[in-house]
Amino acid sequence: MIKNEQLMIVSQKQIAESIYELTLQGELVSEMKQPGQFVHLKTGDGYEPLLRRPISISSIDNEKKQFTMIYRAEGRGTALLSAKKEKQKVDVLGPLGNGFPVEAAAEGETALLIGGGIGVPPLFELSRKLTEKGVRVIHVLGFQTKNAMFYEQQFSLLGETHIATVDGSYGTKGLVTDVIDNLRDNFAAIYSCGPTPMLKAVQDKFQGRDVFLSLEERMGCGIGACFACVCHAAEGAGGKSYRKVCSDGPVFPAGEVVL
Amino acid sequence: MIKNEQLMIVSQKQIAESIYELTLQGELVSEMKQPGQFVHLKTGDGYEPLLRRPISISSIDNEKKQFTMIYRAEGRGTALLSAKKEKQKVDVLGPLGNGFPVEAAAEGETALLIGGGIGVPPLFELSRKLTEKGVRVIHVLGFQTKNAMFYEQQFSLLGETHIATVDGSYGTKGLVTDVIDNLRDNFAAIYSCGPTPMLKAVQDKFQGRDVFLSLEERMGCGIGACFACVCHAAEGAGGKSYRKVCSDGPVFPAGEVVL
Amino acid sequence: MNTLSINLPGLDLKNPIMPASGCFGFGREYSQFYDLSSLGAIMIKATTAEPRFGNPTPRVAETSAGMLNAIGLQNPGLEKVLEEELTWLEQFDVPIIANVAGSCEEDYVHVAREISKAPNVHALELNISCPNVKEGGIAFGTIPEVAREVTRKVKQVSDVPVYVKLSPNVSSIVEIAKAVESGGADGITMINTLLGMRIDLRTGKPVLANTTGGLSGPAIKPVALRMVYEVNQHISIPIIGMGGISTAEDAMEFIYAGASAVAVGTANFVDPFVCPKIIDELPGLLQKIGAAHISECIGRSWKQNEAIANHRA
Amino acid sequence: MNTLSINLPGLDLKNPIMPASGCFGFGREYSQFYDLSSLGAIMIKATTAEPRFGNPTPRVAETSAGMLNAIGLQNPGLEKVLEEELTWLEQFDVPIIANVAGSCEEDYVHVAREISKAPNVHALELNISCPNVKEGGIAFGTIPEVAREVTRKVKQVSDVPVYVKLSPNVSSIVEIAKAVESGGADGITMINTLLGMRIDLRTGKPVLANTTGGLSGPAIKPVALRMVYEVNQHISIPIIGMGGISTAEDAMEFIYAGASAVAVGTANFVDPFVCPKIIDELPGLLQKIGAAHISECIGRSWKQNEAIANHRA
Ligand SMILES: Cc1cc2nc3c(=O)[nH]c(=O)nc-3n(C[C@H](O)[C@H](O)[C@H](O)COP(=O)(O)OP(=O)(O)OC[C@H]3O[C@@H](n4cnc5c(N)ncnc54)[C@H](O)[C@@H]3O)c2cc1C
Ligand SMILES: Cc1cc2nc3c(=O)[nH]c(=O)nc-3n(C[C@H](O)[C@H](O)[C@H](O)COP(=O)(O)OP(=O)(O)OC[C@H]3O[C@@H](n4cnc5c(N)ncnc54)[C@H](O)[C@@H]3O)c2cc1C
Ligand SMILES: Cc1cc2nc3c(=O)[nH]c(=O)nc-3n(C[C@H](O)[C@H](O)[C@H](O)COP(=O)(O)O)c2cc1C
Ligand SMILES: Cc1cc2nc3c(=O)[nH]c(=O)nc-3n(C[C@H](O)[C@H](O)[C@H](O)COP(=O)(O)O)c2cc1C
Ligand code: FES
Ligand code: FES
Repeated sequence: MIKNEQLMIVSQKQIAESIYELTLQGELVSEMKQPGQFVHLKTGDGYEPLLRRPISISSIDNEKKQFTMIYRAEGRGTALLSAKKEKQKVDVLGPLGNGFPVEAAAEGETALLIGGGIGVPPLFELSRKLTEKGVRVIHVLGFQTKNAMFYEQQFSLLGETHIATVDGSYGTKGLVTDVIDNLRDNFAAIYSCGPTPMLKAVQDKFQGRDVFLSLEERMGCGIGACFACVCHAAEGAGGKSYRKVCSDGPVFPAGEVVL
Repeated sequence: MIKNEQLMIVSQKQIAESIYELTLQGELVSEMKQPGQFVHLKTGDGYEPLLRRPISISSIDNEKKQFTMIYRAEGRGTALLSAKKEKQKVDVLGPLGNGFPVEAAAEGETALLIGGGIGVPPLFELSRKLTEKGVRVIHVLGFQTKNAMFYEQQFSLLGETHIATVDGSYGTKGLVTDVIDNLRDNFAAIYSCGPTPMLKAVQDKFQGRDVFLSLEERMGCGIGACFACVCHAAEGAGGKSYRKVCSDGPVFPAGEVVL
Repeated sequence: MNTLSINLPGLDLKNPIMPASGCFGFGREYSQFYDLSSLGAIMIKATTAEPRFGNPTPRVAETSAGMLNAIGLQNPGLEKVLEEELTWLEQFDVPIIANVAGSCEEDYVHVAREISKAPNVHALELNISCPNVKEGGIAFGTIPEVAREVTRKVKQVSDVPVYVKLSPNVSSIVEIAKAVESGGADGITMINTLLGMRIDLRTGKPVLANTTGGLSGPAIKPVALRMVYEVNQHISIPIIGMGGISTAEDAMEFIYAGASAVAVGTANFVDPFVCPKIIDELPGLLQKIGAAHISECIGRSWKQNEAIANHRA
Repeated sequence: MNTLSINLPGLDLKNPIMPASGCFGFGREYSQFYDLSSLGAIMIKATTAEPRFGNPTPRVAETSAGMLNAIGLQNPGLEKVLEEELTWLEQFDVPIIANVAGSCEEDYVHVAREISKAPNVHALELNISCPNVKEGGIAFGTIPEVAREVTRKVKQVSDVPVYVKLSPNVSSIVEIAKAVESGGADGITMINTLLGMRIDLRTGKPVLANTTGGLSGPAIKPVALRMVYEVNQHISIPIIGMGGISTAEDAMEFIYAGASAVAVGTANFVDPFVCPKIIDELPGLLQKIGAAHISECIGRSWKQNEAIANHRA
């Protein structure tokens, strides 16, 4: 069930250039069921910024009733969020949307997780859930540059981890697709989150396979009421059929929506 | 000279119901010349609240480069101000306007200081300046109720202090005028700050005497550029001559402006 | 005694608070948060004869104390709204105000005739003011004669009272209000969004794919209030006011300005519980103001002035 | 090379930043803070033939990310402005744009003729859009033919180029812009304030003594931007844009929308140094954007779109 609650900041850390890791605690955490879901955060007190900000859940600790997000402080809302300190409260609406289906890969099988930049975070909880049930995971993570990279170690502890940086300052120089081209494994499922061109490339590359893509779109309500975040569904003539990224997604099986 | 500076909060204390005492430190303090001047404060970071808030200077410590204000947390701006803590900065524009003429009363003479509610604060620095040069001061301070009263002791240390409360919960029951009617002294100067009906009563009561009144008006710029805070001047036909409360005032000799 | 009840043409409102059209879908999402029967009414998303996909994304952008939207009247079309949405809404004890949109007069007439037959639709809201569709819409709301005519035609076919939703993007909203009143409107709802835009300096292009969009939220409240205040003094049909309402105090400002009830739009996105919160706070606010019933507050700002003016004269 | 210089009719601007009329008095107060010669130009407070006291107080009220004002064109009158204010301003190396107001055509013509003779007045800004004076003013700005006529008459007598300041409170600002262009205007300045109001729940009455006032500040920026964007595509005379500008990025958004220069109003009250700050930041912003000169940015948002459209076609 979606809840609206003031959650307490357990920790807030800068972990890379402009990248913050924020852990919150509260009852709402017990509603989090699936990796890949997100929350909608109020980052200021008054009317400025007015709208909530959608941020993915990057890990969940059900016992402690805590969850973690990783976000880039870019515009005014995320900058305000990054200025908040331990013990302060954050107004959270969530958990929202439908996440990655962990059941798409079975014990002993291999899953490929492909993340780009600020699309990397939700893959972390996914990877934890997959490895927990005995799925072998391979991570391919792309960043702009070494300074913007985060969680390499955390992902490495869970499985094979390849890094690509656009400027070549770390790992493979280039895009995640440059790494993927060299992978020879047989993947039971492919999961991806990141910029749309990347998702497109992943979809094209793994045609006919079990691919799950997490989309991003500007949001109003975050719960399915305002029609802000709509994308075209692949099926149906006339282009009138659609999906809402916030409530039908953000994760869709490849081929379900037009990228 | 008017300056714009980020001043540091030295202390912030609640001293009565909804009433706060705030002390700031910075270079700008050395520009403060006259009791009765005010500052224009930015109370939030973004555009909300948009406008600065005018608050009187209630005492100045030139040596420590500190000054104090006393204000009522009422609307959004003052509420935000009251939430600020020691070591934080406040954006101050000031000192602004023309204050009370200390020279209107000479050593050995008696001055009457009449304040109502949130008009009381600027009289405190005035009283200090007057007593410093040997003027005898009598204070008549009016409040809504005992819980909203502040600084009785501080004023008492400087001179005779009468309190009136509207609800009779402390001192004389009624308005400051009820107290004044019983004063038999000969006043070299009368200074007053408070609600307009009070100022009017003071002006009427002390006709032909040296009376100085501090006015309040909604402000835009606070420096004389926007014509928001204008009041009619007493002189001049056709009612076209005016004074700006922010830059010609806030203190005017009685009779100079239409109340 | 219910100090908040208001009777308007077709509408017996438990209280004067309702979600604004387009900001509440067809209620399903918000029913997760609270019982929709607690609302005064629900203004459902604009319905057109045929399903509409609407505009390309991005469809929203943030502005200072406001937001721009260019949804483009996306909706599942009359048939589905009747069969799926309105039927689903019947489980709640709440009157529905159906927002009717179209690109020509016949569209309005057709949708109005059909949707007004639904048992829980107690009133129509003629949306002649959507700034985000090119093929008409807005023109209906800016030309008095056109507004009157479409109102008249819809009145002829509607089974329920007709409210007309006005656009603020006009030189004289009073003129339009008078025109729709003379066309037979039972009430006015106002305001729809102000036309605005934002430009992204990184791309050099407008943020919204549709270039321009409708501005809503606290930023527009002073404009909306002024318009309600003006219109209320020139017409005798009731007004449902909206534009930036986020608190009980905001709602009361509109009622003082002359609204008989109010709608809450954008604020639902910020706080999904905003409508029930305002409903809960209103009785306390009434007490503070010293009014025994909400109806005493309608138009108080100018009626008081008028009383003063009469007194002086 | 000065990457910020802009040439407009009558105006050789060092940079495209100037304070907006009514938000900077006649410059005296701000001269305490910085050298006025650093500004692109100065738009001085509206001047009328006779001195005006303006409206009763309160004249300002705060709104979400905005403010309302109802100053009512208070000014010392033509004679004093010429003798005291403009003469005083001569010490600065900065072109003055004189804001001309009136309640009838003859007023405008008279003030324009006289004030355009002042040596440092390089252009006039015809204020046909003040929402706060009842006896005319606004009507000039909302009816195309009236706007054209007053422009034409003023052009005949003015010694300097004439810019006309447009009201946003209209159904089609493009129509008004075209009308004043055909009346001979050398440029457009836009926008003046949006008409709004606030009600004080304690008193039950409007906060402003004048009841309604003009809304300015960040809240109106999206509306102003949209109007500049629209007008720029339909006229060939330059636009000086304004409405909520508080940062260099805001200024650039207006230039992208189609403004050749911009004015900063309300933001001066919040930060008296805002104009020089924006001027200082613009070169860095140009570099970030990848433009060699500010003039390359004018209308980029729609010219780019047009280029794309042409390319596709
Ligand atoms: C489902 C989902 C999950 C996301 N998860 C993460 C995450 O885990 N970590 C992270 O850093 N970012 C994530 N994002 C992107 C994040 O929402 C934006 O970076 C953030 O909203 C920008 O806000 P701002 O205040 O920095 O920018 P501003 O420029 O102030 O934002 C202005 C408006 O645009 C919207 N906006 C701007 N950029 C984006 C964007 N890329 N996507 C959607 N809306 C945007 C904002 O929400 C706001 O309404 C996610 C987005 C979505 C849709
Ligand atoms: C010269 C001068 C000196 C002042 N000195 C003091 C002081 O020492 N202590 C103190 O508590 N108050 C003082 N005031 C009043 C103080 O400025 C207001 O209480 C304060 O601005 C209210 O802001 P808010 O955010 O609480 O209210 P809001 O309701 O959020 O204010 C909205 C707008 O109205 C203006 N406003 C509201 N009330 C007043 C008012 N009474 N006078 C002027 N503007 C107002 C605000 O400045 C703001 O622009 C003084 C006012 C003036 C003009
Ligand atoms: C995302 C969004 C969608 C809207 N869709 C509609 C609509 O379909 N029909 C309509 O009449 N108004 C629509 N509106 C306008 C609102 O109903 C309302 O008139 C306006 O937003 C002002 O109120 P607010 O400031 O409380 O949001 C929409 C507004 C928003 C923000
Ligand atoms: C207090 C105040 C006074 C104004 N006086 C005038 C005026 O005399 N003449 C005029 O043309 N515009 C006047 N304006 C309008 C501004 O010049 C400007 O067009 C408007 O405020 C929008 O810009 P902003 O949002 O940057 O303030 C005034 C605005 C304010 C806030
Ligand atoms: S954000 Fe409102 S429907 Fe998705
Ligand atoms: S507040 Fe602007 S002139 Fe006084």
